[in-house]
Amino acid sequence: MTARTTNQKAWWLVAPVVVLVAFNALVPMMTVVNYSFQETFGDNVFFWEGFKWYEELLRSERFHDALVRQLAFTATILAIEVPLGVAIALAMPRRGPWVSVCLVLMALPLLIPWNVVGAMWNIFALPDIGLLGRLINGLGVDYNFTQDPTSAWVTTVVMDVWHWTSLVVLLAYAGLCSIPDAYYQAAKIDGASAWSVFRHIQLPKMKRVLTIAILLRFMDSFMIYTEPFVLTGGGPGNTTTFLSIDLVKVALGQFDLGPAAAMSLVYFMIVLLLSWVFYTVMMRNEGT
Amino acid sequence: MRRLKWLVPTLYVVFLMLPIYWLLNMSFKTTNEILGGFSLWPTEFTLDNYRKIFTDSTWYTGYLNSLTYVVINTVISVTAALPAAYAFSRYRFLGDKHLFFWLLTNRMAPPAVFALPFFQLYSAIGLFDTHIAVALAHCLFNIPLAVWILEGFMSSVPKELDETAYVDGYSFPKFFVKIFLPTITAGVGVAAFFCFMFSWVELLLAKTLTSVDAKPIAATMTRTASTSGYELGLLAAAGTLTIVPGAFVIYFVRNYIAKGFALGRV
Amino acid sequence: MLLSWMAWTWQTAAFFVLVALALVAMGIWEWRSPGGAPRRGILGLDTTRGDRLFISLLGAGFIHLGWLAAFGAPPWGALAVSVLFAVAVFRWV
Amino acid sequence: MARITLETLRHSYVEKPGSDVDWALASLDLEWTDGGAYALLGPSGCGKTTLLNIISGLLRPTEGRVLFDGTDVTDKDPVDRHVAQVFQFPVVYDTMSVFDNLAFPLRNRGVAEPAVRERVTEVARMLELDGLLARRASGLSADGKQKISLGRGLVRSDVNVVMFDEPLTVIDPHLKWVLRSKLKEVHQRFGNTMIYVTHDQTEALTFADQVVVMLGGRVVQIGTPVDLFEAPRHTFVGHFIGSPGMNILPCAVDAGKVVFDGETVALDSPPRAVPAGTLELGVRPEFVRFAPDGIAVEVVKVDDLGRHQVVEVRRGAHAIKLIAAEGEAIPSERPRIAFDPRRARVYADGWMVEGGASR
Amino acid sequence: MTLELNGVVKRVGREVHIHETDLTLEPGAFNILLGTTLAGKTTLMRIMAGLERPTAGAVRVDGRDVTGVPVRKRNVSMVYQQFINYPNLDVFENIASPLRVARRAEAEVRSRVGRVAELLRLTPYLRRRPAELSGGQQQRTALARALVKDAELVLLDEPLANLDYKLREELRDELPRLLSERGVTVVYATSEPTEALLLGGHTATLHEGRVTQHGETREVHRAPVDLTTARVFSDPPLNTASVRKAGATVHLSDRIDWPALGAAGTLPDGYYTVGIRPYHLTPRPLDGDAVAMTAHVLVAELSGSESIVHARLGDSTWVSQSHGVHAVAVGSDETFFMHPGRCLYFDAAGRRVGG
Repeated sequence: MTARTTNQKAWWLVAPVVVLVAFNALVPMMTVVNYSFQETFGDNVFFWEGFKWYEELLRSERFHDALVRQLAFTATILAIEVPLGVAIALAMPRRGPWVSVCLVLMALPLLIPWNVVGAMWNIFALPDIGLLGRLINGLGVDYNFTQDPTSAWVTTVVMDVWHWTSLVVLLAYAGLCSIPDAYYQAAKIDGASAWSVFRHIQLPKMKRVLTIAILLRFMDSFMIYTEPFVLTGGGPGNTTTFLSIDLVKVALGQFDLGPAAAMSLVYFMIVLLLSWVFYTVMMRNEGT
Repeated sequence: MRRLKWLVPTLYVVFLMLPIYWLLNMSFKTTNEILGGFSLWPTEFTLDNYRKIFTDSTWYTGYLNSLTYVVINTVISVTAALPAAYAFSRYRFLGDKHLFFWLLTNRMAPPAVFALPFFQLYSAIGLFDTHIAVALAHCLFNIPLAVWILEGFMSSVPKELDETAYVDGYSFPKFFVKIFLPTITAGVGVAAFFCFMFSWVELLLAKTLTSVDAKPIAATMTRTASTSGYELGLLAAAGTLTIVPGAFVIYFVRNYIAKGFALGRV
Repeated sequence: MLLSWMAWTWQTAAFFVLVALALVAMGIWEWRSPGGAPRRGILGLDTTRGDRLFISLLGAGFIHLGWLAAFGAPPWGALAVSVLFAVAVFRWV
Repeated sequence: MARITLETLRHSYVEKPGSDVDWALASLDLEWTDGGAYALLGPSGCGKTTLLNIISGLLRPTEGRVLFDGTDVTDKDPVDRHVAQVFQFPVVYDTMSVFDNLAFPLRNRGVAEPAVRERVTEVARMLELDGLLARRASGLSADGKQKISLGRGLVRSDVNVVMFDEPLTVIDPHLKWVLRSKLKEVHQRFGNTMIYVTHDQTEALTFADQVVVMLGGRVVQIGTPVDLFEAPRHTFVGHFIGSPGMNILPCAVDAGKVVFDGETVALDSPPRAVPAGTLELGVRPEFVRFAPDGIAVEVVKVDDLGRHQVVEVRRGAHAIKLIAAEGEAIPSERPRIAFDPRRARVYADGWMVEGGASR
Repeated sequence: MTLELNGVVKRVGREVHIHETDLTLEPGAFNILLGTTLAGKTTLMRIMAGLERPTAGAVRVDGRDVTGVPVRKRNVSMVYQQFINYPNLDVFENIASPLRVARRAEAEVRSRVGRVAELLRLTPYLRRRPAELSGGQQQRTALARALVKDAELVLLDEPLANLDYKLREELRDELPRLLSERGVTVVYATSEPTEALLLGGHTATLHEGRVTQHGETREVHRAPVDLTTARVFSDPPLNTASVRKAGATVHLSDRIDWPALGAAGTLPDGYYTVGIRPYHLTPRPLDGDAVAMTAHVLVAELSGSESIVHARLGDSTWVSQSHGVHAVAVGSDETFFMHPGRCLYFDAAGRRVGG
């Protein structure tokens, strides 16, 4: 009798959530769709443009550049944060007084408002008065994230790693804690190597939580706005102008609502597709 | 090698603490000292920056505004999510799986552009620049998260517990409040923590939906940064203070965080 | 509540009404014959008819984008391809 | 395969054990011969799993030594002890096929692939897993998974000892006896030394040649199943093994005579002297019968189990259970019972008192 | 109280969990539902409790149709196989909870909880949380909560299955005593025939969603109406074989036969299925009619006070059950005695025939 029972009245229990979320999600979503087919010059005056914005967008250099930049950024931070987070989780003690201390300290970056994160890193990395900037320049490396594109990029990535790796650590650690001792004991007796233990016991047990971690990080990094905006303002040049920053430039800077809306929707679809594919592939062999 | 295992988390924590230390360091310096040169710790230790924040109402109301809408949001999110999570964990109903997935997709839309309709929506219903507006808007991503975390905790409670209560004569609301909620307090704690956290750290929507009366601290900071030039010490002090509430909250749920994730259903 | 700021056009309204009708239709279908006809299709995925609708819609979106990038407006060709795609999805996936 | 010797073994999970209760395992000396089948039987918390983990090397004893064939292995890791262990809950490597799961312990030790193949096939056939070898282990039922765990324990031929920690807990009751007998068969086939930990009397008695009954970190009796049934050395053994368990009645010993509630009970081997401590008379329900010249009792309850009847009678404040044959008439008028003089025994402070007179 | 099921059917999707069933519980007595896992015991019980609604048919209490009445409006109590207690309440409040819901006076709650706790030997643990108790104590708490309510119908769904066998023995002894004193109607689901026999009362045997027989427990065990019931009510499994009756002899094979005693005596010649209970196939003869046969020992199982031997006879495996713990050499040939007068015979349709 483990199966959930069918009961359509359950909709009443879900109704408040549906109403609240639909209100916040559907109305703006529909509005953005409406924008994306029209041209506006303010004052709520709109002109039908059909698929023009989509057509222009899909053929524009700027869009391709921003997309490539965004994909590169997301891929980079995933490639760093996931293995790093897993490695740290593996090295954490399973029990003992240090666990809570570690967890609390590690969760701190997650709790800092995003613009404070940006500001903090700005101060931290400034070449003249920042600890990091001074340190790197002291090592003889020419580093200035406000002028040098490479420095800016690296700083943005390091900031994101600083900000979000802890989430992966927390999730991976939770997965590791759910492995019963018997598995480790059996592996010991079977003579498994440390790699085998990781590959065949720890990794499979972390699969579920890692899926969540990767999905969350993927979605959030695709939408990243506040931190890099505060840190670099998208510059120097356009080197750290990721999707959202670009969108704001278009939508608010130039007040081109139509193209910005079309762009948002295309991005939304890309995220939806990638998330769905990833989710489906990861969960394919679960349970059967 | 096993001996050195503790080094990995230690180094990581040190890495995490460095920027925070620098922020703290700055917050105790005078503007002159900050701009005057580089020092690893404040030579002219001062609390002026903090004093300013606690006495100047444009500053401290920012904190109060933020705390107000975060708390309202946490309450709304968890309250609405509780029955929904119960439904997902106990019943099958038309479209349940797709509803769940739809809830999760609400993290996928780029907030930068969606902020504009949000602004118009909340202006249209006359809630612009109120705490409740931000609190409601943050439900967009917090409710799905809360549903998801709570559902995991609820599914680990056997269905037979509900039935035993009904057999004993409890009505559903009474059972839910008296028996079920206390059973999943840890889950409620974890869900509340995450709602608090994401509402606290979010700026874009909060900034868009407020101007004066409900302006969050984070927005006060960005505006100060642009108007008063480089008052870095003050900014650092304000930044440091934004970390405090989060640290406070996490201390209470530290033992359940790991568990909260492990239980969640994908 | 004033709706003018939502910038409605009859085309987009029609589109949303169609999507809503599709959802209602799926609901009625599910009500009439519950279970969602789960199966494992050619992609090796376990899908119900709700999943298949989702795949069709998402696919249609991308077909339209591809068409616009390649041939430009109007996207009638894309619409035709999307319908074919949807039929294929409901048949085999 | 090896002879296993445990020398004055003690273990405590407490940092600085003081009183008796701190010891999960009180001083223990044991010698197990090569190729035997042993069971550790006792209620939960009696120290049997602790003992098992000490032998396998997952736990280091606080005091004492573990010897395999006379060699001290106390400080060796499980890998170097060449032991195999099956746990209470199935441990399978989800990412691997059933075949790879079974081959895992062999491959880790560099066994050549043809030998691996041969050995895995043999074990799989015995556990009736041969049809599933290509399947992924994660998709199997709990039964199937536990069979894999068993298989991994049995697949190595060079092990000193194979240990089972309540391996049938998750198995469906209707399949239990199948696996129980399979294990017995495996033992006879491979001749490994095997140690089986359980709280289930049927599993222990069925599997083992020698059963070690434990209580509170101590061994109370080591013996064959027949010994444990017919001559329990401790009232706990009498109570724990058998259903219903042994009747335990207060008694007195006076001048070579055993007296229960004012009635003299005839015993073949009564204690010679009056033993010290609380005295009890222990007799299994199977060895109590209605007899016209016995002790007067009243019948409280009769449970007809079809194959026999369990009768509860009362003498004063003492309840006594006895077993009557199928269809046997239960006397209603002044029933009297008698104890089998060969099987009734006197216990002092729980321990059996050796009889003096020969039969 | 009387509880009746009239033509109750339960379908979930296309699967039938309960086929059309009529069942009247014996009021004020132990009613046992005996069957293997998935036989439908739990479903039937949940329908009786009102936790599930039958697809068709009616549930009547004292003649009144209560089919749609939700469980909390009925006067029932239930105990599950898992140890279900309210984790946030201590043992006292756990037991008291049905009384609290019914808004009984504090003094009454105290005295009633005290009494039940005393009966179930929970008094020392009243201030503990369920998580701090052993399995046996947790299940006692659940039982106490079911008892304190004074429900007319007490439903016990394999309440002892998850306990160690010694504890199970103890509670099994106590249960009928505790419940029969109150004169409530009890429904007790179990998958173990021995447990059913120990509890006595009335038994309904279930197989694949059908009630195959309902009657006094010993009677159902002694005289099953068909082969299915006999199988359900036999542990270790019933020995069955195809036999041919010719005149005064029953032939199992060319070489093995026995006189047509007992039930076989009145049967016309022909083919039958014989059912021999494991305890009627013994290493020592039980009576003078015993027929000796030699079989090859495959497995010997020793429970604490019984020996169960699986042996090969011809091309089928038979099970023998006997008293005491005997050392039997696996692989040897042993002599077993079967008792022709005690065999059961079934016709081609599976109905029991003869005597």
